[in-house]
Amino acid sequence: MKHTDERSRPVPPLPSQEPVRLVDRHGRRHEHSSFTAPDHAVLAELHRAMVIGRRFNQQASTLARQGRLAVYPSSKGQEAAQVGGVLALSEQDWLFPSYRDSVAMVTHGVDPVKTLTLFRGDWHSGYNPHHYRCAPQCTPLATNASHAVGLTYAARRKGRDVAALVLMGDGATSEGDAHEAYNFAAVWNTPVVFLIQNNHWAISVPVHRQSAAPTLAHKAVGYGIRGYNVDGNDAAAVHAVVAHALAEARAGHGPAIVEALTYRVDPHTNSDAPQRYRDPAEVAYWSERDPLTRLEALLRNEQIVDDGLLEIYERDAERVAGRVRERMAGQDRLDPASLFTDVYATVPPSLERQRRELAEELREV
Amino acid sequence: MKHTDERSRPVPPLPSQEPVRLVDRHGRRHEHSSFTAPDHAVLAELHRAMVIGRRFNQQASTLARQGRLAVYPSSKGQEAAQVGGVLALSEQDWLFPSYRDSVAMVTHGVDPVKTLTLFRGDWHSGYNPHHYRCAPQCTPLATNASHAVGLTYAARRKGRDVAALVLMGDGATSEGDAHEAYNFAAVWNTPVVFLIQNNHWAISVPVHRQSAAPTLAHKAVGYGIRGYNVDGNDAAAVHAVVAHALAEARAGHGPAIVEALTYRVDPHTNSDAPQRYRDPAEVAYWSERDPLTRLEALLRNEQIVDDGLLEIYERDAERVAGRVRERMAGQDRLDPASLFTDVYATVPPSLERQRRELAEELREV
Amino acid sequence: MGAALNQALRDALAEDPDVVVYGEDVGPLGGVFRVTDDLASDFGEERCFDSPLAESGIVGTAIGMAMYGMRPVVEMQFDAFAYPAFEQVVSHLAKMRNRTRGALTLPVVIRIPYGGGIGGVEHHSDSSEAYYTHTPGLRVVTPGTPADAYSMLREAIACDDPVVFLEPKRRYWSRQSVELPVRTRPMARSVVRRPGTDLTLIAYGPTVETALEAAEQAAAEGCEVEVVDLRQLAPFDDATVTASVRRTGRAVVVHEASVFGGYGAEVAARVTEQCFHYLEAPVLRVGGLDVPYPPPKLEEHHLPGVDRILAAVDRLQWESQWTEDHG
Amino acid sequence: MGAALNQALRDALAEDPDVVVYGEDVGPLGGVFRVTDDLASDFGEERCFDSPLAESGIVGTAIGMAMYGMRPVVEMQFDAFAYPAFEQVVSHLAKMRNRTRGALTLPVVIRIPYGGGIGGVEHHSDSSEAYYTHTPGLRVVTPGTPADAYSMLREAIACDDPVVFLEPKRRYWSRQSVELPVRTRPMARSVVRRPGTDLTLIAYGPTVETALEAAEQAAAEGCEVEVVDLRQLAPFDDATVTASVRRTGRAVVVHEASVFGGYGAEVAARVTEQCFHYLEAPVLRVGGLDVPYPPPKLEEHHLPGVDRILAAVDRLQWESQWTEDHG
Ligand SMILES: Cc1ncc(C[n+]2csc(CCOP(=O)(O)OP(=O)(O)O)c2C)c(N)n1
Ligand SMILES: Cc1ncc(C[n+]2csc(CCOP(=O)(O)OP(=O)(O)O)c2C)c(N)n1
Ligand SMILES: [Mg+2]
Ligand SMILES: [Mg+2]
Repeated sequence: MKHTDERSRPVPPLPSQEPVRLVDRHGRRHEHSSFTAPDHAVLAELHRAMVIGRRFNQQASTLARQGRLAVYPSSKGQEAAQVGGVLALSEQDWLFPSYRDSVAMVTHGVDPVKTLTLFRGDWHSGYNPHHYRCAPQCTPLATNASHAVGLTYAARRKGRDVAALVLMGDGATSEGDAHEAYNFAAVWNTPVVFLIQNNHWAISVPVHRQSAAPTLAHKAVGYGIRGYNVDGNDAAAVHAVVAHALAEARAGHGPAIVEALTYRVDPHTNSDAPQRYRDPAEVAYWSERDPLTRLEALLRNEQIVDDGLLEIYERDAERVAGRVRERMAGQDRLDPASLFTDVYATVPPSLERQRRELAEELREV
Repeated sequence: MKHTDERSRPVPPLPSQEPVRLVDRHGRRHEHSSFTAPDHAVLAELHRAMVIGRRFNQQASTLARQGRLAVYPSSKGQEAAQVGGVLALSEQDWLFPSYRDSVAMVTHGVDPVKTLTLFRGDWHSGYNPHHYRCAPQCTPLATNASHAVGLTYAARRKGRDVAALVLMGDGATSEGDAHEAYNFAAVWNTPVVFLIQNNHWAISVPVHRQSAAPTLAHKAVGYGIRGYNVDGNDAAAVHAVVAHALAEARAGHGPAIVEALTYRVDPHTNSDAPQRYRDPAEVAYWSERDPLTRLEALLRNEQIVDDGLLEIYERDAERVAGRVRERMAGQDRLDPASLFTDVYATVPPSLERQRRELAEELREV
Repeated sequence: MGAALNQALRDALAEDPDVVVYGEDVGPLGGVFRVTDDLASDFGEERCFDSPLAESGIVGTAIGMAMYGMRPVVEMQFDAFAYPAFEQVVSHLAKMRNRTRGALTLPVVIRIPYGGGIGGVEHHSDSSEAYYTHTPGLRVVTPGTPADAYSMLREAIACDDPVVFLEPKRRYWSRQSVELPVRTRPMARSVVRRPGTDLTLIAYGPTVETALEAAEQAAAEGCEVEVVDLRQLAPFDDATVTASVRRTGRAVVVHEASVFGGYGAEVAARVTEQCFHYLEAPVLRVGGLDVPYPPPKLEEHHLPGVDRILAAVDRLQWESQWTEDHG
Repeated sequence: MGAALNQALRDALAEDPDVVVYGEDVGPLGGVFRVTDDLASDFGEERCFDSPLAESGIVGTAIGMAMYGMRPVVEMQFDAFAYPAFEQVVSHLAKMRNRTRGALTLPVVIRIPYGGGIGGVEHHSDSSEAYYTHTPGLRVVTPGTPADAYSMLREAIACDDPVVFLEPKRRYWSRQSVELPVRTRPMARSVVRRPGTDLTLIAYGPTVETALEAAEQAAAEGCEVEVVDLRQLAPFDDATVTASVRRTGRAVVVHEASVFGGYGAEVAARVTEQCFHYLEAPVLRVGGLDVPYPPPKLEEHHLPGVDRILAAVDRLQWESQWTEDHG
């Protein structure tokens, strides 16, 4: 009988509380029984993306300080989690970022300037999501997670092999929407990996005030899916674990929750006051575990890259930063009439009237 | 450092997938390594409450069929879960029932007639929650779970030792509100036991379409709290497990999720059409596992009760049913003016105007 | 009108493989109102199926499906049970096209059985249209007749905008017979359901039938009432209503929701702006009391019935008198 | 006004041990707008603390606390982030007293920084008052001055009804100085902020200051505008407004929310009902466009500024002219 069979679902393997680590903080390889580091080319690519990401974070933070961006939520310190997760995606896969995931987006291929449209205040979302297979940056926490479930469900229905990576913060896991998305993904068995960047803080609220769980990855148990803990400052480990989870998911073995333990080194945004809630010693502790230093050490130790290549990475990063700077120096002409287009498929008469009125107002000024 | 300590929270013991059972379906005691059946007096009391509950379910279903109740969601088959849970409460504890938990409420001491006010359509909630330490029956699924967390939090702040039992269905666990309540309870460490009556169906939707979890009790892991599986048709086991969970919770060891595996034998409500979605064989299967038969067999086997006492229980049940019948036969005078009182602490002028207008309308008729 | 809605879903499923119908109990049970009756068995459970019980998740996944080219039609079991999805509806569904400058269109239909009059216990009779109509980016429609139920649901499913499709649940069993398929006027346009010269009764959804009854009774007393059925509440094309009120000079808006801050306020304010110099009296609103929806045994006092409408009609005639005497 | 709100919370915490303040980041950080600055350190984290990040849970637990005699004051970090709590607000908070015939009273205050004008990115500038004012059982209030911010918040916390306390976030930094504590008029009453004879400007929250500026400019051009600050939006005591409009014969309502289905519709409809025969022209509404709240660089076109208000004032004068010529 069905109702008895249901009870025989196996308990998925519990996530180990010890995060998967493949490279230690001194850049030495670390053995792991289940995961192996990606090959040299990928390791180099991870590092290159982090170098660009770090520079992008710096540049955007500077622009925010200068008032050229309305706001910028920096992910300095979290580059490994973002880059490691995104580079594990296949070409056809989608990314569902939050506001803190500009580096992930840039790595995923979104035009760096367009990732900043939201923060510059020109428009809400600056790019065509279909073009980049990247959903709009999401501000209402945890709300885009169910979109990823729906999108991958639709793709499967249309016979396409599309998986999705959802990026969310530790704080976002407290929202009901996170729960509903995990559950829908599990019940519908859609290929989604939920990558929780546990950066220890939700603005000023420490993670132990969000959850009493052994780890956030343990939430997976309650949905009958797999959970993984990974050292979020080890790009190789994040890549290996997310790649594995994506492969499992697309093979039909279910979605997964991956918790990447990392740290937000910068303030929440440029208008935050972290001295009010956290000890500078904590920042220092984590700065010693910087994801870039670590991977660079490995790459140098093992001669995967040399000074020349590292310089090229730096130059690539500078070019991205320069392009962003240039574009932000100017002022785009924003047409107020654009407020009325794209509210509906066609502009309804009532809005047409408002458009005319606004045009008249502006003529009068 | 705090952020590293946080990771060392222990994994709570996993719920066993085998539900705790203390009395088998033939009324024989069943050994369990951690739980023991309550004493004779409690066993007798459990049975008495179930006899009354069963009769109450029948009576209310009849009244609904006769159109004297607008609707009645019967819990026939679930009496052990409700009675077992409620009788484990201490005198000062609160109950947070859903619409299906009339039997729990009656057992908790709420006037049986007043539990039906909602279903009769006279008013939304028929009793003073403070008087019975029983929140209003809750229709929007999972929404009263966080109320229990807040209430027990407030009680602790006021120095009172109050725990709460929240009753919810398998379907309700899919709602974001269930998640948020579990999480708040865990983080605030409030003495709440969430008793999930997994009756296999959420109206027409089977539980395997709600969740892919090994058991619903496994959800506890993701909140860092304890989960228990219990045979929901074994009143002794439900009582033992809920009593244990309550004791742990009030001792400060955290809230718990208890999944009671049971079955809704009647339709969802009197207007449901179960033949559309479930196999009658399933109902037959569960009817053989009836909670009343089972406990009665034990009580008789062990001579805890005799025919005389059982007859008294039946008479008590008849008296409750008779009282309900009588009160439902009449028609209460409902004063339309009562629509306006208690919307606000005092009737605002705008409502006063509407009250006058309605009174005039009614005079004219 | 339940049968007409069922047929509309059926025809949409048959025509367009991208249409899917899901929600709570819409599969084998056919929904608690049986609007999706037999769809699961006839089209297979790939096309019509039960989802987990979580409204925010239902709307959220529908958004994701629509991002990938599907046309999901989801059901909220009752009006008040759509509130858990409010954030998804307001912050995503309504705004996605605008946020992305048209790159993402979300052809999602949210079907919501709404309103009272069926003896439902609390939380089963809310009229929530005002929450949605105040949210730019949503189309909010509600049919008043079975023919419109069919035609407007087809149009809603074909529409590239997200549509909140409010089904007046007490009209599910309406016996008005109708030949299907049928195509009525585009949903964006209001229609005059009954011509009249003395006063305009503005109604939508469940109150259309009530307004027509009231108009009949008023006619018996010599007052010719025009009844306008609004159909699409937002965006609102006020042309039909404005033309009518300019002719009749008097108007009453009727809805079930509480009057305060209700949709009728918008209609009254707008009609007044457009027709001020034609009005003989203020536009009146007849609707629910400003109280939580009452229990079944008291709901008759809340719902705007024929008598309450006629009282407003009378009052307006008296008011017009006043204008003639003092104006 | 931020400082006045902080002082109000401070004084309420000091006076009543049942008051607690919680929400996201209200503890050590003092809230993202610093309204709860230093409360956690001064009163201890038993009295002012950070909760998990889940708005429905925040309101739900506040309901439970209030059931047991506490007076929770919770903060939603921004307007749009209150939507996850919508079901708790509408289906429980607003209805609990009514459901239980007064046995349960819920003295909960939900503080919501609302409205635009601070260059916030999407979802950070919504004006959501219409959603709440249409929900019977809630008191919805919004202060327009620092003195009112203090006095009304104290009154809200002491009130036995649930109060949605809307804080006009762009006025947090208002430099108007005020001696605290202060007691202003009871929040249920509107006040005339500036007397005038020619026209009534009706405003609330963030638009009070804008309306006063517009009135100054109009005065320079010889038009004496009366400004009414509504303060408590629901339940609405229309006595002050009605008296004013009966005197001036012309009215304009100003708010930031989209005009369509906004709170201004209720005010316009109601004032018209009460004052029809005194009105020289229709009540006009000046508010946000019927579009999703724009990005920072375009928000100036959405927000009703002095110019847009003055244009409406002009139009009404022209309309009155029309009445005199043709009326
Ligand atoms: C639904 C919702 N509630 C509140 C907020 C306000 N808010 C923005 S960021 C933030 C903290 C998020 O923390 P976390 O999820 O850990 O992400 P992080 O910022 O650390 O990357 C809060 C409370 C929001 N954006 N959405
Ligand atoms: C928020 C919400 N959504 C939908 C409903 C409609 N509804 C009433 S009962 C029910 C099924 C509930 O199933 P379950 O939680 O298993 O409880 P049971 O009825 O089996 O006791 C549904 C969907 C509701 N009451 N509340
Ligand atoms: Mg975080
Ligand atoms: Mg169930």
